[in-house]
Amino acid sequence: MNEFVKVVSLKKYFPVQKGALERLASRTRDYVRAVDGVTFTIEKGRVMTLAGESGSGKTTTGKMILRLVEPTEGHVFLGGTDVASMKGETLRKYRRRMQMIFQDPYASLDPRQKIGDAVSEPLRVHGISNSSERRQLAIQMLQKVGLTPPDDFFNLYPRNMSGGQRQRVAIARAIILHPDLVVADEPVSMIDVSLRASILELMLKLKAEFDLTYLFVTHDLAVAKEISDTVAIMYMGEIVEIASKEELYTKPTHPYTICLLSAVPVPDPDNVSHRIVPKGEISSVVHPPPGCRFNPRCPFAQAVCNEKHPDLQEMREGHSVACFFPQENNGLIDP
Amino acid sequence: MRMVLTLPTILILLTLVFLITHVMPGDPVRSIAGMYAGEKNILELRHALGLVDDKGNPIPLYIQFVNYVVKVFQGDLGNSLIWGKQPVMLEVRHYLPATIELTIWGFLVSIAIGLSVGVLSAYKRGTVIDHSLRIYGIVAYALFIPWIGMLCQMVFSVKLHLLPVAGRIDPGVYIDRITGMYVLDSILTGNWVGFYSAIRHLILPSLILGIMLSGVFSRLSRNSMLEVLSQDFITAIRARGLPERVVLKHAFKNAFIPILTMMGLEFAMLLTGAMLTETTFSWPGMGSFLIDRIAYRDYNSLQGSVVIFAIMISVVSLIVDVVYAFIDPRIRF
Amino acid sequence: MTLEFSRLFSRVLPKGQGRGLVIAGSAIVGFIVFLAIFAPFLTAYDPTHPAGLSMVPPSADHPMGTNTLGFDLYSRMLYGGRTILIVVLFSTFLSMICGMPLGLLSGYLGGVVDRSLSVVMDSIYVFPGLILAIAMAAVLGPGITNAAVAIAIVYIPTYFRMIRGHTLSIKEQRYIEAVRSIGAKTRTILFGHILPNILPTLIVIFSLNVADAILTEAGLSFFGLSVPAPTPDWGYDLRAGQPFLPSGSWWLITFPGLMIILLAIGFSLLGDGLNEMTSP
Amino acid sequence: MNSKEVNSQNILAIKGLKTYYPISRGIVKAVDDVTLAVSKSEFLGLVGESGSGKSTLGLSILRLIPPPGRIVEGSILFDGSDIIQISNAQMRRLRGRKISMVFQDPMTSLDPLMKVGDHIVETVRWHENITKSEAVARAKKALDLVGIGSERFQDYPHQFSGGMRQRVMIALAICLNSSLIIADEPTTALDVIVQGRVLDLLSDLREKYGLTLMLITHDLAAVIERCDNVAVMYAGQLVEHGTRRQIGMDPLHPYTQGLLKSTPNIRVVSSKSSFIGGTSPDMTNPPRGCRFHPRCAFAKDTCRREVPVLTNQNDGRTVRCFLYT
Repeated sequence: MNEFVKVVSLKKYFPVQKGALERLASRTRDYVRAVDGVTFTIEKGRVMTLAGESGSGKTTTGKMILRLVEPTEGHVFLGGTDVASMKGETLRKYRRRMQMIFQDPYASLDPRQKIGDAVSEPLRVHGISNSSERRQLAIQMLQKVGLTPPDDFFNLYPRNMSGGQRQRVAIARAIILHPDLVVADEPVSMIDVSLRASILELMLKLKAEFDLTYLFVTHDLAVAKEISDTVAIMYMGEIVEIASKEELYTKPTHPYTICLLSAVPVPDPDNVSHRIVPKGEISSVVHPPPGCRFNPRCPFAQAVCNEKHPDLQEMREGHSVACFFPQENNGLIDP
Repeated sequence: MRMVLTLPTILILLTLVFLITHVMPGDPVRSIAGMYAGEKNILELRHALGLVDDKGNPIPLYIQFVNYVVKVFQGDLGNSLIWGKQPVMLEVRHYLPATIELTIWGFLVSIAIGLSVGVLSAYKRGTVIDHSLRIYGIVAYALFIPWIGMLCQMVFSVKLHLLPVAGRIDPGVYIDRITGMYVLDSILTGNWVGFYSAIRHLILPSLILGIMLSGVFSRLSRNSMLEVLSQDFITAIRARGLPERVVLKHAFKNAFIPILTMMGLEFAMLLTGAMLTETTFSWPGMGSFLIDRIAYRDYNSLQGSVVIFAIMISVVSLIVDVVYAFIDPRIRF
Repeated sequence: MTLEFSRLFSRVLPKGQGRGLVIAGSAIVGFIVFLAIFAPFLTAYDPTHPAGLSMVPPSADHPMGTNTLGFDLYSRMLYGGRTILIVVLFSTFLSMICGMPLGLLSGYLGGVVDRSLSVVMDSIYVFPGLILAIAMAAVLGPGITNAAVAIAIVYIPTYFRMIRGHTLSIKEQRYIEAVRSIGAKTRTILFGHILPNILPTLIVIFSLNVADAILTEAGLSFFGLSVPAPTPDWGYDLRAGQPFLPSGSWWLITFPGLMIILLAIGFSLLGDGLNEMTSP
Repeated sequence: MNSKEVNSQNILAIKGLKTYYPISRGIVKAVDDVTLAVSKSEFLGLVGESGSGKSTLGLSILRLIPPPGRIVEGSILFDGSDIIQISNAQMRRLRGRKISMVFQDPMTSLDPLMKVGDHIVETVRWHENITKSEAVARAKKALDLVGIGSERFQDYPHQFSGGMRQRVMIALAICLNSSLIIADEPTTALDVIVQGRVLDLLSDLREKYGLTLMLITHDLAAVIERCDNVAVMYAGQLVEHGTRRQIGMDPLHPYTQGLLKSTPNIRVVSSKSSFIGGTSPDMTNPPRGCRFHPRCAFAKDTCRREVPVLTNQNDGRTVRCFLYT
């Protein structure tokens, strides 16, 4: 199997901020286990999606892979090199091979930087070519992301552009270095629905042209369906199910995945949803429940779920699930 | 929580005071004693300043510092270098109540004016009322206290003879000392002649001090109110049909929190103002004491009064933190 | 910085909230600066020598009267503007030069450096500024440099805190993370992205800070702790006039005080107006 | 259900409503000629993207347009009387008692310094002359109804999750038996499972109390799934109004068609959603003629020159498009 990106038991624990008296009262530090042992691989040229609700650790995982958040533990191999152990200048230089597209195009561009400078900045940072060549490359890139005529856009400031256009700038900026891996964190969640598909289409077009590999991070399973090859579902810092897109959307087996999929609204008046709703609210990430983290809320939980922690196990080729009682043939989706 | 910071704050300020008086260029002893002082006087002075030990050997700087800090924490601010060489702490006990009395009244005036101006200004945002009130805030803060004080003395005291020119009490009126704050003491002792005299002396200084600081409060409370008024929950309250006075009540409670958290700073401004007010109105408080002793290069008194100011600031910050924790349910100790 | 200024002016001056404030503030400040700079052309008198009889009320010859030593008050007001502007601008530049880099680094680096610097700065910040300046000036002795240093130390924490807070909030912005993600060096992030976004605020702080420093300088000078007499200085002249208040010599105190608060109001208006423009 | 019919069943009837915001560069016509009716116990979904004016429409109904914005024209008949004409005091009596609102961000819609129970008590006591203990009982009942539990009466907002706070907002909206609830993106800030549960709660409340709901959202899928009727807004105007089936199966207006095709359907794994070309409209300078024409595949010369009006179709829906006149 081609393991272009390999993430091995990645963890991130954030220390909990406490009041002064609390800190005096107890010696032990509590941690938020934002990401707690995540392992997966992405093949070259594929789109892998991390999906989950807020607090599932999906964004933190994406940022750890790019070393924008320091991992507490674990490895990230990109083409065989361990990114997680890189330091200082080595890491900084290596960043040209992995880039990020951020969620909020209104916040991810410096308001005082012209569009052209923003797109060519990665080249400048890595000392690639001279300034007139960089200008040319940036203009080409603006053209490629559909901001035409590029010369007009070159001198604009972000405040003069719409959300969709800004996101195209962010994409141009991420791709101009021809990176190997691009992590896209909710790239369309702030974009109008009627324009979302155009951004996703652009991302796929650029993937083919520049031979990119994507890690797509989203809370929106409907959007994930549009772009992914493989989808991993995260819950409380762990991957609970991972499968190809077709498998996951038609044969979800983890109770949480089923709950999540059944909650997504469907724009079809004839659709009859069998909603499966988990009990209660998400458990404390500081003191996670024993056993399976989903067990207090799981409609299918049994005694063992409260005692033992299920590991991610392959049910069949390319479909793994972390559950003692995977629900097959749940009747959720009509074949 | 800030509470834990009270101790370091005092320590840092002590260090600062120590640095100012011990490490700054120049030989303070020479400048205090004058060029022609005899060696014996100089040695005495060095001893009084804690620079040399009993035998006249120089004490290393860091030990001087430790001695100094230990003494401060024991409540010993050293002896004054002039006039009977009294312990500074004793003098502080004499002057401090006057400052506290002045600042309390000034504070009440500034809160009353400042908050109403700020709240009204924010509520009437963009109107002529708002613009005029904002100009009031700017002008009030820029009113250099000695100047406005003197003008008031000239008009109300010299010309109109309405109020006393300066001081805390009329000559010949005595108030038995309990707290040292005349208004309070005269009430406690039922001394209404003293009360009347004390109040009359308080009016100008406390009004002027309060008006100056109301400039700060009006600006703070306007910004804070504007911030709160733009929040969703205010619209939500209006959407529930509650009247504007309830909207204002909610807004004000929330807007008060940032004002409260900055109270330490506001108190510092109050003390700055009090210092100028005291010297303008010959008010015998810490400010007047400090300025008097500077003229005589009485470094121990200078150091001592600065330490007292630092402790006052820290105590106020501590009180503010406790009050804050009570008001805001989101804060836990 | 001049670029930033002109951009601000051209962009927002035609309309907007702060316009009136900025115009009024600039007019007042400009007027006093003009008087100070062209003082020799505006008066024939030497501010440090008797120019006539003492205690003369305002007249055609002495538009603001003379003081106890017979010095012409008008010329003292003009030259006094020089003194206060030099001390105040020198000191605020000094505090900016010390406070800004410290705030920038402290906010960007975080950790122990940030915590210890913040505790120290906060402690100085909450201490009454004038009292601190008085204590320092008393030890240092009078003089333009000494007064400026004493005032500068008071305001270092102001810059530190403002710049640190601003850096912290900008640091959390996505675009800084985005710049980090393309592999930019710390230097590029600090000077290429954080600093340009702080500049407008810095101008606002500077302007408001000058207003405050004017009152502090006036305070020092009032207590005779700024420049040594007979150098003309507004606060000193105000103090010198106080004993003659009961005798009705109103001009001795009216004009020095008026100059002080005019200049302070001017810078406050300017700062407030700019503040309104930069934060819509 | 016939959506456009104006009859005695209508609890709310908006006619020719225009709400404008003056800004330095001109006038934003946030709501520009909207006509819409809601009948008793109806769930109406009001769908639109950013700049469509859907939130402004919601605030207009409560007359909560922040100044200098204002309603410049039109009428809003609520229970038969025009609420644009009534006095401020009369309007206040309606707000919260007859018409309630649930806001988008539950994290900021409650006073952080006030216990959640006291929010309800304060509202109830202002509108109805009852004793404190009666009001407390009412508040506890409302909290029970929305599934929070009366035992959390004494808790402060920060002790609740986003979903729970939205339930508090719903409790506030129903505590006086409002006849109409306007919910502005009530689930946008929530996770998908919590979204479903909040919408389930609203459906339950309709079953029990005959609640009328105007659900303002950008999510066409949710509206088709949950509402009886759907109204679609684009650039300040209503472009189509029909039943969920009409909008979900066979939309008429090119924008509605495009929006439906842009909305992914997770039940059909192989399908790909498409997009509408062009960019979102600039509301300070909207296109002349039909506001959608620059993005419309069917645009003719007429569309560039003239403004289409809302017309009734034979199947009961209304459309603003020259294709159907």
